Amino acid sequence: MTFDDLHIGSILVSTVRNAPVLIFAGMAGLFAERSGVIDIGLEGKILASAFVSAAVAFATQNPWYGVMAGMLVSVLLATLQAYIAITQKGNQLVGGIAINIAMSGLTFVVAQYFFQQGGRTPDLGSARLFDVVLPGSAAIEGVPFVGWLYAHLIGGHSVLVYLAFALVPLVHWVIYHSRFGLRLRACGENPHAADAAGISVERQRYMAMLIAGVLCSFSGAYMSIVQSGFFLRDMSAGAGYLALTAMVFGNWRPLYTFLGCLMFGFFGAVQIQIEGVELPLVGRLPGSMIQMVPYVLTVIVLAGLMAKSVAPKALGTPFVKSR
Amino acid sequence: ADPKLGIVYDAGGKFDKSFNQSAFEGASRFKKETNINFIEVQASSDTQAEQVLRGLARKNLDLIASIGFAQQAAVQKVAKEFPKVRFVLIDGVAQGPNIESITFKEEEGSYLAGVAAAMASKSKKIGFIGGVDIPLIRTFSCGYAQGAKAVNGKIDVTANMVGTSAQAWNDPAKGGELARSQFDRGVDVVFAVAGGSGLGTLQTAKEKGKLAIGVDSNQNGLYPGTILTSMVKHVDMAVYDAFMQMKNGTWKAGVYSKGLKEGGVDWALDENNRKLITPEIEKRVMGARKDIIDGKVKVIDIRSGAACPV
Amino acid sequence: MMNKDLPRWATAFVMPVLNLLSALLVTALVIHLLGESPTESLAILVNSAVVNPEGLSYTLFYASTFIFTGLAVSIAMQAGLFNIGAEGQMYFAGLGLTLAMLTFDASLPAWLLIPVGMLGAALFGALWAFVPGYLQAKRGSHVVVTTIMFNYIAAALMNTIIVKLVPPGEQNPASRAFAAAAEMPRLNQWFPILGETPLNISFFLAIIALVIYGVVVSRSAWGFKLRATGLNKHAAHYAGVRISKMIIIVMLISGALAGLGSVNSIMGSTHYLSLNFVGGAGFIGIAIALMGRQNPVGIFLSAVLFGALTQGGFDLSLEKQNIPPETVIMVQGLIILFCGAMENLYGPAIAKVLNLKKRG
Amino acid sequence: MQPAVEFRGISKHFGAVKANTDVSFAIAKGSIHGLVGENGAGKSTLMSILYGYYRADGGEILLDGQARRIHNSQEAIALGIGMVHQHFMLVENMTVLDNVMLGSEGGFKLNKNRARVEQELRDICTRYRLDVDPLATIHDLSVGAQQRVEILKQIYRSASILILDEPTAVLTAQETESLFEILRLFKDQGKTIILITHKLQEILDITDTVTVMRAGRVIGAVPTAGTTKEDLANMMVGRPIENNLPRKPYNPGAPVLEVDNLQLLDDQGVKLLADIGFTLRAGEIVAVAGVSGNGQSELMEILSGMRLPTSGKLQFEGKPLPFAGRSNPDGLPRVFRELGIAHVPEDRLRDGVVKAFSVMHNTILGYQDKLKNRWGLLDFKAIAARCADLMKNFDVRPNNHDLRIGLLSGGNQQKVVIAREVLAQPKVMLVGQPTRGVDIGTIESIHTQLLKLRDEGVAILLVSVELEEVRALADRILVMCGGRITGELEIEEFDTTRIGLLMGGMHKS
Ligand SMILES: Nc1ncnc2c1ncn2[C@@H]1O[C@H](COP(=O)(O)OP(=O)(O)OP(=O)(O)O)[C@@H](O)[C@H]1O
Ligand SMILES: Nc1ncnc2c1ncn2[C@@H]1O[C@H](COP(=O)(O)OP(=O)(O)OP(=O)(O)O)[C@@H](O)[C@H]1O
Ligand SMILES: [Mg+2]
Ligand SMILES: [Mg+2]
Repeated sequence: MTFDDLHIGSILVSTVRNAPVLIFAGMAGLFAERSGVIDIGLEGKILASAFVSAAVAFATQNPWYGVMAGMLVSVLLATLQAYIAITQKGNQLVGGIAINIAMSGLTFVVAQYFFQQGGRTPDLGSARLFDVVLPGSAAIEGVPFVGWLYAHLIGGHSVLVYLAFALVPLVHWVIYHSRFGLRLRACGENPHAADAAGISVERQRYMAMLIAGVLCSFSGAYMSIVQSGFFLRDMSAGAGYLALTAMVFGNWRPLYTFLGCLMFGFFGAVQIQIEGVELPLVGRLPGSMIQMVPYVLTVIVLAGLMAKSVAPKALGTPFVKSR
Repeated sequence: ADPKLGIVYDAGGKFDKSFNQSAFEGASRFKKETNINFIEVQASSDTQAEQVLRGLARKNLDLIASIGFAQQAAVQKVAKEFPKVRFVLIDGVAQGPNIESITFKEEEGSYLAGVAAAMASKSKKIGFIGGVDIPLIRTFSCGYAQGAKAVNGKIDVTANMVGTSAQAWNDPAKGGELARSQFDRGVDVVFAVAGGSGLGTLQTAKEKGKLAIGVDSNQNGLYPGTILTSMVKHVDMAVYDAFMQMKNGTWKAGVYSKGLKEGGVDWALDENNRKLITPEIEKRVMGARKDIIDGKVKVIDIRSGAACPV
Repeated sequence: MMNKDLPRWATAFVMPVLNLLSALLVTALVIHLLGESPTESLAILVNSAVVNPEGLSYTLFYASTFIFTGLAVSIAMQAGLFNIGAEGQMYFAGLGLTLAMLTFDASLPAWLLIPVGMLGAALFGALWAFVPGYLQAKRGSHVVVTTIMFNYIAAALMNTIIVKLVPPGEQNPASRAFAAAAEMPRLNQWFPILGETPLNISFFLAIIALVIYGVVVSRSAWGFKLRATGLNKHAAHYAGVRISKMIIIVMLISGALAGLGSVNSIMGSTHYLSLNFVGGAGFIGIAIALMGRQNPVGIFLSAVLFGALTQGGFDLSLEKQNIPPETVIMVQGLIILFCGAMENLYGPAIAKVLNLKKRG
Repeated sequence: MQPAVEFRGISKHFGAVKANTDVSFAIAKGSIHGLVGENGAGKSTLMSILYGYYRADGGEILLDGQARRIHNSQEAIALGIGMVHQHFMLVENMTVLDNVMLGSEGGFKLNKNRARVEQELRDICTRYRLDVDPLATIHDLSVGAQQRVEILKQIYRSASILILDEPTAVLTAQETESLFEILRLFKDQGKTIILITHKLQEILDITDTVTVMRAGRVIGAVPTAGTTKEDLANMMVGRPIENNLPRKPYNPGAPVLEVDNLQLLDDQGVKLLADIGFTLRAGEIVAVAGVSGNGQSELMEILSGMRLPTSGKLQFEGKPLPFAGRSNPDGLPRVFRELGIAHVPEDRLRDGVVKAFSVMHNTILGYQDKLKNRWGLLDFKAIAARCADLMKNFDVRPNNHDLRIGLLSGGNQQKVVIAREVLAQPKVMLVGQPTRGVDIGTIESIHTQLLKLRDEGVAILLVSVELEEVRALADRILVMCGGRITGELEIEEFDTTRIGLLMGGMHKS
């Protein structure tokens, strides 16, 4: 196997294209969990917003309406989660899992009811969000490396991809350098301290959940109206759990979470490339063995890094005023 | 009186863009033509398959079509319990005086797809995207490769699988991603055998201006102009025929393996891909088709235990 | 906190019933929108899942698997570990069981085959949980992450292996069927009224497992240490618990329990190992552990409820063409939502009603 | 003049518990007002009502003569009320600066204000002689320093009414003195201060007036000048408190625990303990005095098996303690406990109890393996009986063993822990901060228990930052500073100034 066989360029582009689903959801989870609310319901929110985005984009033939509708639904679900976690002081894991399961069923039922295509929406056709072609791409295309870099790695993606990448420094700034972030972290770490400092823990957590809802919706919208061009039942395929994994992996910090998301995207792309290729030592692995590459690598990285993850201290515990 | 008919889909469900859906279409055509209704159910697990078959058999149905190899064991068992009820098993083999088992020579149809792909490819690199690495999918992939190599021994065939779980059939994003990656490696024709995930592949081919080959039903019309052809597997016909025979009283038990000759599989040529199929391609494919039907070319079926020759 | 003021009958009976009704109400709405009659649907569901003996038998069959996966998740939760990997553990355990059967089903008698199969399943299930447990204990790798990863790895590995077990000439990605001796004795031998259903002695094994779990967790010294570890690691260390050993052992037990779930699914029903035979039972185990509060009675009730939904929902979609089978998944979600996550929804209202009465 | 704060008929109940009943009293502006009472008397509840945490069931609060409804802490802060809570309200993984800014950031962008606030904090620190680095992270700070951060927060926010709920529970005498310096400064600035404490000497030292509460009611409100410790104690507990508890003459037995050349390095190689050596004999109480954070906690952890030393010779009854060949302390506390070393941990909520367990379950924590039968099962009937006995003998209130221990007051939790360890009939008893946050009545009973144990021949190692407590209990005193033993004295040589010097690191000459 030579270096060329690996198609590094293709791997990188694929990494960039795959990462947004995880980045949006990962950042969503970050807001929720930094405020002290476990968000295992990312999966359900992604799925619901993927469906609604696609359905509305199809009905209106305008992808942006789709994105907005998806956002609305995702925010509604996040509010429900918040109501459970904050107002009802219920079990946050149960709430999240309930939403995941319910959405898996509901999206199918509704999609089937409206479109009669087996839980699928019709093809969005021109109502998809198309890739941005950077000006001058065609001209520079031929130049070795630089052309590829400009036209394919940096350019040639959907707006949502740029939004995802732009989000990372923004989230970092908000979490660490804004008043909102300071209060957010305090609520996740020691809500009693925040409360004593005159901060409404409940309000802060609600806001965090709303933001999580908004961010998560992009994940779903990206999936259905950018990547696929339609909605398919259960198309989130575990992305929510993977995003959560990236976040834990990243120790609840935006930049590291981002790296975790890229890592999954990267390993996934590597896995595609080495399928059917003669590998040194092991030779040609069956496709199904290759499928486990990203996950095995993740475990190795995790065990090797001695990633003693430190979750926000108050994560998962409803805030009750007396101690 | 009209026969009482039933159809049992497997976990993929009747809209799986694959054999279940095809079966549904066949049954629907029958219904439209004869106005005879049928009961349809989905069995989500092997345990449920047995349960539902028994349930339908108790209702004294005349014929039950069981779609998918997952129901093989259940059909075998329930058919014995209800000798008066007849069963059609699609994609699997069960023995009994009241069972008709129909399998398809997917390798033959895929061979034609391989020939067409090899002819249409400019880069001489073609791709295959399967749902899950199971014998059925490997049969497609191996037949495809055999056809392509028959055209050009040096042609490069890249194969990828979407995943390993049931989700692999419903992951269009991954189906698309695999296609992109293959295109990046120079592939310009890709054959998608991955249910719902394959839709992502077809879509991406359209976007990237490459060619794709559909599967199971005629998918040429999905993206006219970019779908080179479809490897059709006539589950619909099998179900339609079985229902029709039941109605006409000509139904017979037995084990049937349907290839090109029996009209079980074929390639699709219609107005949607007419422009893509040049006379040379058409000639070559039709030639191969004839050779297989005549027995001059023998396409290896890896399910018989043979290794894939290419 | 308000519930403390409520009488026991209200919290233990009235509130759960109200919650269940709420979930059903939402479901009724959806069914109505789908154009079917909610009352008829409910009747079908109840009849098929509990009234009809054959249906009940199926309900309990599914519940048997769910009890095992629910126990698996619960025991880990007692130690403060969130084992999301029951799905993969049960899947991999199916391999252990199958290898044992393929090796011995021709040579061993039935009364030995069953324990051997159970052992194979428990061993492989435990093995699959061992690595995440070990990494958590020794390397501090988050068990949530590693068990999720191990689910994916199990899926890939099992796919590779099962394909190799397919007898030549077969289409179905499944092993050969086991000899009849390797079938779990079915209860319909003794209770013919149950009909041709796969309910088998696994159900009793599940009940025994529940009892053992209950006794060990709440009555034994080890269970005491287990719970102490889950509630306060520092205090557990102070009390002399070897925390890393505890984590590893609990994960082994958890994996073994999940593994035993496969005995019911395979030896009790299909008699062969097939692709994706777990079908989400491991994930349902999470819901059951959470809803059942890791309490044996709670686990039992939730498992039966989910078994009933699986069975009843299946019949419902069979009878009502407008209701797709996926509706059941939605109902499951709604029930978890109302009965598990928002269990206190009606607490304040009930308190108000009771107060009014007291005053009036 | 208008009182700064006036409570009028405040009542508050939690379920069946009447935490406050018709509480009325007034606090003059610019005064320091003491609030004393037993654990659970309702002091914290009353203050929480003032700070907007809880809503009173009845009654009203007047600030500067005006009736105010305070719904939450935000409103309290806006009204100029500041509170230093019984348990620190700090976010551990944030810096001092961020903790101070939390809630009063002065704009959406933090960075814009960070530098300004940092400077302001440094100024405050100089002005009030507070030794705090604004950029330090809280979890790196000693409890004393954390306490100073709480004060810093209040100064920064310039609260005009300051509530301090047991601020001195974790402070050394010196730290307490410097806190009081600041309080006096505040008073001079015209601020009003409410001080809750269990240490009556402090009431006498600094307050102008004092209110005594018992069982949710005000028992008396008097000017400090006209009262004595005895009077206050009498009002609080309803009986006189014995200061000099009876004890047998000092007559130590054989050495039980010998420590020689003990060293402990942390992961970064920093010395936490160096050259520790001493001998503990049967029937004596050796007290380890020192400012907290100078290695006492680590010493206790090593001796109880919760932590491994880096090196050193430790002998128990002439045989080495089983550290050899271990790479981690997993399970070691159990081995030590079986040898006869009991341990009352300093941080009872973290180490000593499982809050979610009932009192009964907590009475077997650590001894679960000794009590199991051959099936590995615990006989909870017998354990309940044992627990009932224990609760009676040690006067644990409320006398209900099914209650979650987290719902007990700190003092009662402490009684349970001590009772549990005493019941094990140990040879050595390690006791860390046994009376932190505990009221005088309970202190008396805990001290009585410890002395009884000593008289029965148990060797007791006591870590305490309270010199009062050391004086009351110890036969010998070790003083620690910077991880070393800086001095050793017999109880006859007890001298606060000298001990103070040793605690500050002045070596024995
Ligand atoms: N959140 C709560 N829920 C229920 N009861 C409470 C709560 N907080 C306090 N109590 C009850 O109120 C009473 C008074 O408690 P409070 O905390 O005010 O006592 P305290 O005087 O501050 O005691 P200490 O000296 O131990 O700090 C207690 O007996 C307790 O039972
Ligand atoms: N959530 C609660 N529910 C019921 N009672 C409570 C609760 N929180 C505290 N209490 C009661 O409040 C009383 C005093 O509580 P507080 O927290 O002031 O204890 P404390 O003795 O000061 O303990 P610490 O050592 O932690 O300072 C106790 O009697 C305790 O039973
Ligand atoms: Mg208090
Ligand atoms: Mg106190």
